Amino acid sequence: MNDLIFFFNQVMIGGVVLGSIYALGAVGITLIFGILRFAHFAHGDMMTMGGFVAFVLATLVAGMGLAFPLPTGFIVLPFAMVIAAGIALGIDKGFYAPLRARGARPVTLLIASIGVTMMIQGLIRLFFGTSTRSFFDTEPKTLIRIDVPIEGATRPISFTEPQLLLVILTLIAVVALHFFLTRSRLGKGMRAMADNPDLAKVSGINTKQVVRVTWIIAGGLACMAGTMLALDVSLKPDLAFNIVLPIFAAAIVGGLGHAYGAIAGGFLLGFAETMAVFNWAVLLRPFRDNLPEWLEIPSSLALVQSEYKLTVAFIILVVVLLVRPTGIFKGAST
Amino acid sequence: MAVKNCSLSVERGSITGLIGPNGAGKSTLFNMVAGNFAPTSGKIIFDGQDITGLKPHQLFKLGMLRTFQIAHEFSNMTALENLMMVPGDQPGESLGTLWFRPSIARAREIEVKQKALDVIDFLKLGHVKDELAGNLSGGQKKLLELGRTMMVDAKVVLLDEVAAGVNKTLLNDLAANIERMNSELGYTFFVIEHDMDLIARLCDPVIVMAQGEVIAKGTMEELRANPMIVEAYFGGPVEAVQ
Amino acid sequence: MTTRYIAAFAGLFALIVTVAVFMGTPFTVRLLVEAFAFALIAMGLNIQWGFGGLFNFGILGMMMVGGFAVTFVSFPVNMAFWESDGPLMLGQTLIAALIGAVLVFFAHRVQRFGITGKWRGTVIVLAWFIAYVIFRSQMDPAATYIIRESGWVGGLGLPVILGWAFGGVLAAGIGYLVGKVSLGLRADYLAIATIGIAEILRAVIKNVEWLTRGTLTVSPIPWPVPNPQAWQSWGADPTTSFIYARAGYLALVVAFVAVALFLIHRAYNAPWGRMMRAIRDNYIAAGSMGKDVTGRQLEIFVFGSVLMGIGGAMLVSFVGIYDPSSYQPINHTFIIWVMLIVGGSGNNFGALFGGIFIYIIWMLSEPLSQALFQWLSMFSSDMGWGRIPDIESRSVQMRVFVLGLVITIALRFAPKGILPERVNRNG
Amino acid sequence: MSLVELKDIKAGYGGAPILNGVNIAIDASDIGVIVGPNGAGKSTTLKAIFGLLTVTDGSVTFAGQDITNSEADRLVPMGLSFIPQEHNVFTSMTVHENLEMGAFVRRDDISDTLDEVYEMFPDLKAKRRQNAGELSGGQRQMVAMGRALMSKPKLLMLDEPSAGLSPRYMIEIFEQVVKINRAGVGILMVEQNARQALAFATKGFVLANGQNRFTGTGQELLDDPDVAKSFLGG
Repeated sequence: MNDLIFFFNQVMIGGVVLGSIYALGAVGITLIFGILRFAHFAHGDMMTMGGFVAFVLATLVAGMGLAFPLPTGFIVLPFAMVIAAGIALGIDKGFYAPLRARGARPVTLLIASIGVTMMIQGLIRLFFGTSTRSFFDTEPKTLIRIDVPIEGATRPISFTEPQLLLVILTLIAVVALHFFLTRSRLGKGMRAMADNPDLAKVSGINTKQVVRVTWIIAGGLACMAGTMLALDVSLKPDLAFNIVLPIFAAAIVGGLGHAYGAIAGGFLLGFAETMAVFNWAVLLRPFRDNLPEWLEIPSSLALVQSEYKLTVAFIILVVVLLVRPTGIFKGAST
Repeated sequence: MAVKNCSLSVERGSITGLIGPNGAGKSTLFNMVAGNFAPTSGKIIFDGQDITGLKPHQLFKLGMLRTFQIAHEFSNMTALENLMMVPGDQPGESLGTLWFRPSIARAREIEVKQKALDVIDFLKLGHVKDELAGNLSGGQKKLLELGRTMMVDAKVVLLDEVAAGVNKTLLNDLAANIERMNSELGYTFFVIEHDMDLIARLCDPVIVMAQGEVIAKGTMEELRANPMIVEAYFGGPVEAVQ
Repeated sequence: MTTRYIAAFAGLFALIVTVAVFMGTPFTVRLLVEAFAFALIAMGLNIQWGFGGLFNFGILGMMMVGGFAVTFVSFPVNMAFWESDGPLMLGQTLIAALIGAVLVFFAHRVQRFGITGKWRGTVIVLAWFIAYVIFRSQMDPAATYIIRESGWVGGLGLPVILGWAFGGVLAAGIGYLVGKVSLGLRADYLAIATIGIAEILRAVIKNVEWLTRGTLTVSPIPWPVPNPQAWQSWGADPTTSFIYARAGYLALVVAFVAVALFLIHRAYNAPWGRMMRAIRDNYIAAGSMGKDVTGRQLEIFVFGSVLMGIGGAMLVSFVGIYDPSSYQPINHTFIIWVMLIVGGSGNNFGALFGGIFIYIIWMLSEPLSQALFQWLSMFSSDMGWGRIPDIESRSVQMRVFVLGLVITIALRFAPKGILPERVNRNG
Repeated sequence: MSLVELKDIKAGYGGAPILNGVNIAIDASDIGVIVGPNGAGKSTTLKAIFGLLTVTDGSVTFAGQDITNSEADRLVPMGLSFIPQEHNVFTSMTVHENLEMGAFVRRDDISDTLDEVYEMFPDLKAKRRQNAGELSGGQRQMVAMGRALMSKPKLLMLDEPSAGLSPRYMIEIFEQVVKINRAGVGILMVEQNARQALAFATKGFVLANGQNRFTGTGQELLDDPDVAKSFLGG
């Protein structure tokens, strides 16, 4: 029984947490792709930047001696999101808007976003150095343990408070975005622009406003994703750059432009990664005594070595691109 | 499914028209014949050879060429280059020849250029020959499309709404040229068109499609006399609204 | 237009002379060797992107493959490996891989036996899984054995130039496979797919310790021309020996670049280049005009990859060490894009210029930003605010920032680059 | 005072100017039709009115107000509406949502206008929940017209509404244009099917090389032997 709980903690919880992170990042990428028609590579570093903004705020708040029942990083999140949205608007105004005004192609914007990635990375390391930081230097990270009321189970199901908050927040964010896009006037205007920018303009939709709203939402979501990721693990300058590709993979697997698809893609990749590196021998061990002599369970039955964990996402990405490039949800439109 | 149970034939040396209401499946049919996508079932025979599922570039080698309803110009190349790229037997397209026997490539290039200049003159596009094709007007792009078909000696040319966006005076020139290519050079044309004057002038026979099926075939006079087709396709005269 | 070329290259020459005056000749020659190798890679990207419009963000993978190739070919033979059971076990692994490949091959053709749709998909997935298990069952013990008995497989001890050529060939092979699977994708998807494949390659090369020694690194890798030690044994003093040796290396690299430039330029200004631009502009129309779009795109992708592989190999044998973990997207993929965009995509001389120019900027930005930070730090301590903590590591990060700034500014103010693509106005 | 008036418009996409002094005046009761050879600047004229390219010289006035180089999101509330030639529906949105987008600038109740449009194009009502991308060319043109009418325009501009349509649909579209005009909406359209369009035009403009060549009523142009010879194909 303990082996099963171990499996649950490792694969199920691990997968949900990882999947939520991927989904939260992928929602932003999907949105930008839908409206502005380009793969915004700098989204990963906007996440990292959002994490650092929240970190600075949390440090300030902690410096004032305030204490909350929830992690301080989570409490300051709304404020950090506002700041991050502002920065996102600034980035657009400074680097992307002039290119769009000239009618640049999506690939040009993608290359520009790589320039932005490098600038954000440089600045973060310039100001914060290269060291790893934690939101929980001054307060404890609450661990939630649930005992399983089954005989023979001594291990509890365990996860942390930030992980729980992360999953809840992800679901809220994605559902809210979906309703915004399908029900609200502005949301429909955004979809119209995603569909046909010229016609949207001709219809009198203020496309500049739509773009602004897109960046506000994307910046806010990136900040949320970065902060929650930093709360779950720790804060470092290459926090999200390392996972920006799996996040793209999640967005593409789920179908670009599709808010719910981001969740599906994120969770699919999250589970795929945790399952691929899980040592399945653990689950076979209870049957050790019932097996015939010649069949010996190897000590490691993981599908791939843990060094290749991120590679799993890339392989799924490449396979999905080849077999079904529109993603499992047939995306490309919200 | 845009096209179903569709059987038709185009005779060698004819100018066959294809008309029908919007959504009848004409363009889908063209795209299948031209190899842009394969039919789910059925066969396409060209000159006695089964060409079902062949790629466009393979069909080009067999002598089939098409134009596009919405002009597909090479926008970052000059009008002249747009034509020069068309001929198939260009040794200069192989790296080996270029690097090791460049003189062969050069000799052929002179011929290709002369041919392209002739076509440009014919289309009265001489003043924009060095302009990027992307900067041409919609109608000029359509002319360029037609010009490409003149760059090679194709057996069959599929014309997808050449008249749309081309003014009538120029269209008369084009029609005359199509007729000349047909009678003197033996080109076969298969034409989708909504301009009934042009169809009436050029095409015999005319095939009518509706809802993915062929519903009639005959000369233009025969079709105009068919009340069912008049109802489904031609409608009443526009003067009626005045 | 010609004045623009003269001005650009004269400016570049002046910059190089200035660098030589301030940083010394040995440093400058080293800088130029690497700059020309990067220029060769930028020319490879120009073929793929500038001519063909193919979005390759997996340059890093091609460079790594080239580096591996030259390491494997030119490093001395490891007798411990050849005398052990290692070769035999690798042979078995190869057989296992072949069995797996055959299995997968037939699984992809099961529709001949009337298995279609979902069942065919299931069979294919199953076949891949079984092939993977068969392969791993032979590979894992072989890898463990080789690492235990002989460290790694070692090299072949062949001439370095052969290694460079093999780098080109291997990169061509990888380029062919990458192109074969991903060239049908739209531009931005292709970018993501190539990054993904490059990252897979990177993870594999980093972790197959038996073949590449992984993070343990391989050195010293021999030079194709006499190295400084050789010159010293012939009586040169250390500084001169470095200049002579590196100048020899530079001559070789420049010769390669010149030949490549000549060949590419001839191809580009011929019907070949015209056809490629046509495919880039509108592949549907190009297909209908008789051009084999898939085949030609593959040709161009492989052609570009060859140059990237050779460039990657040149860089590795020059530094003499193969360290898979030193490959980073920023230094090996993004910087090449900066070079091409700033130099002028679609223009071979633009790629050459951009490659050399940006590499010099990149290398100079380190000492320059360090100097700047030292000065700032002194200023702040003079003002009584104390020194800036860890200025060394922080100032290095400015390089990345500067690179990002350069590319965004270039895109905004000179989107076609310093030497833009030329329109062929007379056929 | 004309509803819309163009005075000596010069405009282009940055390179050589495409319009070199175009004069057009349309009243609310007019159906104006612009014809001319390829590259004459017909579509460009419509785009210039709608602020989709930069007017370098001359002025555009609408109902007495200067609207030269105004952005579309200001023009639509004023009562201008434009139907581009291609890509004129939101393919991933339903017919109903397409119409809603046409009324994007309106803050009042749009249900009456919706009913009017559905009455005008009964085909669309049946397909209101369908994505516009799934419709045939003629039906799309109807969605496009419906969308343009949702903003309750005073002036409707159409760029080759009959391009790619069968004669039957062409007649239907032209009939609707006339009907819309009778309801008090000024019409300005570009057409290649010049004879048919000029037949019901109250004002015709022949452009060539970015300049007015002939101006008159539709019938006058049809009767003019020079126009017929040079521009209507004899």
